Amino acid sequence: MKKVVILSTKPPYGSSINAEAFRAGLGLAFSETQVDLILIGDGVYGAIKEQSPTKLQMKPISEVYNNITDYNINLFLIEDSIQERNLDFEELAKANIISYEELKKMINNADVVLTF
Amino acid sequence: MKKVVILSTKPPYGSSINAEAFRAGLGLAFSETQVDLILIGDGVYGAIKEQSPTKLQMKPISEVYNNITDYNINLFLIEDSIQERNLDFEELAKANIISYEELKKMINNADVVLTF
Amino acid sequence: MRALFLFSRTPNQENIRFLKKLIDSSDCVVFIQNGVYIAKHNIELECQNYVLEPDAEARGIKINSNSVDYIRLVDLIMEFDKVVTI
Amino acid sequence: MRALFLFSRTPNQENIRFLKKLIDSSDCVVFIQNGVYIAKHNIELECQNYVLEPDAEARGIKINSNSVDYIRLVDLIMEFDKVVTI
Amino acid sequence: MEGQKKKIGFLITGGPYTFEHLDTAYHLSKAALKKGYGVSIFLYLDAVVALNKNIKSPGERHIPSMFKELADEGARIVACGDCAHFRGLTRDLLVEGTRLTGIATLAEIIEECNRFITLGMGE
Amino acid sequence: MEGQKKKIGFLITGGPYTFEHLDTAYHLSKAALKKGYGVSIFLYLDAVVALNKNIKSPGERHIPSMFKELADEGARIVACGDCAHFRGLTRDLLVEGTRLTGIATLAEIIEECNRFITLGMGE
Repeated sequence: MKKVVILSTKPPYGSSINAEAFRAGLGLAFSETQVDLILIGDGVYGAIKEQSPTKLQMKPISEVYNNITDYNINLFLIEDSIQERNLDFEELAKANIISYEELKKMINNADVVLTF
Repeated sequence: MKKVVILSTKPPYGSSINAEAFRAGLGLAFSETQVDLILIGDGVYGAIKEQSPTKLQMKPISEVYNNITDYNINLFLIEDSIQERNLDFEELAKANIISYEELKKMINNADVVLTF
Repeated sequence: MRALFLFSRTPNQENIRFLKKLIDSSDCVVFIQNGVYIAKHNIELECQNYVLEPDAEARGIKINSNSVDYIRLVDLIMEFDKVVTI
Repeated sequence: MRALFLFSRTPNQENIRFLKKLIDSSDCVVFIQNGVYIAKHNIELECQNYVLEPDAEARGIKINSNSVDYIRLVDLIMEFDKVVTI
Repeated sequence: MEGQKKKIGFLITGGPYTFEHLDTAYHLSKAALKKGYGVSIFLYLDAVVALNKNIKSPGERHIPSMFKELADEGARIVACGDCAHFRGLTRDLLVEGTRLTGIATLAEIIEECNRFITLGMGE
Repeated sequence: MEGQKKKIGFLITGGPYTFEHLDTAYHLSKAALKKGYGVSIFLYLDAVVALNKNIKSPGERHIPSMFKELADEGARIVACGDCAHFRGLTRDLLVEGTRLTGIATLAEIIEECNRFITLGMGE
């Protein structure tokens, strides 16, 4: 099976693209593709643990990132993206924190890269 | 009649938003609203005179900006936006070049501001 | 003429610089949608400014003060002379 | 593994910085859609790079060299090991 | 009196489920109606898709019903007819209480509203 | 031989007329087909609207016909069924030669294609 890296670049609300990147990854993982999901740029906002969009009548994407091991998807966050946005590591879901250099290596080793 | 200022912030292709901002302005001008159309940020790319999207099977929005006086719309370009993008004034459609300070005054004097 | 600015995009250096150029002390800014991430940055604005609470809560962004709900935002919309979205 | 990067957004300091972090000398970048405005900036990249000619022509952006058409872009897509859109 | 009621107008461009602008407009409109203001909404570009009554959104909010609800409460909900044609939205698919119009109606709404708000440049 | 033909796959998310991604995919697909490559296209999010045969685009390119043309030339054109439901696109409105599927089909396309390209994060 192919190795797929998904770059998720958009914030978790405002648009549904962050959630739909996850949904695509979930479907691919279900089809036994190896999926590495990378929250990068504004995508890292998705990893904030305590999201509560009930007043917007939406579902919290944080629930999936908080429980990502349930989904057979590996979750990665870009360290620079977190720091540029003044986020604390403690307020974020548990995930692998990587540098751009490590991202470059993952892209090198991937068969396919999807960007959302 | 009300005075409407339209802020057109998107480049002329890639999305149809720049063209649709003009189309909205055209419809308003036709309904005798006073329309000031301001190309700002990436919107100033729309003023490049010699656009030719025939290979994309699209129409050149430059045709309307090159002939804006036909449409009863006043066209303005933000000077800083032009300079930040390294555009030459000679390659742009004839329009009023204004500063942010002048834009602020126009917003002050407008009844309604539409942003695209 | 006092304007209410609705700031709806993820704040970055460029769009905050743009905002600062357009406002003066009699204006008001409300950060909505992805604009609420402004609370993570230390930005001083020369006019009153608020964050839309349901949008901040959705995103897990804590607001100490200066938050408004939809009802209060409608009040502000009527209180100022015009609304400018950026 | 050599990657072909498709750069489709209006270039600005942040996305160009991001691009530079991801490429190395064996990669290739093709600027498409609003990425073609790159030609207005003086950017040095450490790998071969091209501009998609129909997208540049549409926007009135003159390219002296390094332009590709759709056919040549398909060749590049096949020549490199994978395609990364940014 | 109806004629003296203050009104808020909206121009929305972002599409349903893809962008949050229709949601923001809905919640603001609910608050405005609650306070006794009139509401007029002009849907432009992808936002017109929000009025398609064939939308099925299992497990999620149903945006066409939200706009029907606003119409039921007295809001005027119209969508750009040209934009609808370009997106395959035909008149028979429109959710009840809404209709297709032209930019002339946008001009009319701008003229009659005390405040006017655009939402939706995408992200 | 068909089985050995090299293939290019696409995932498109930007909607028709609003964004240029469907156009870029069309032109690249035409070039790929001309060179003898296979083409598979998965339409996701707003891009599914491109297959609505009721789209009328007077004076402009007709995007549903462009995708029908690709299908006629042998390209596989599929769209995410869930995305279609959320946008009111029903099966009977699909342009000829295209169909609704699930993410499993995206997995299949990724597996069978030699190169895979995403287009369309919006602007």
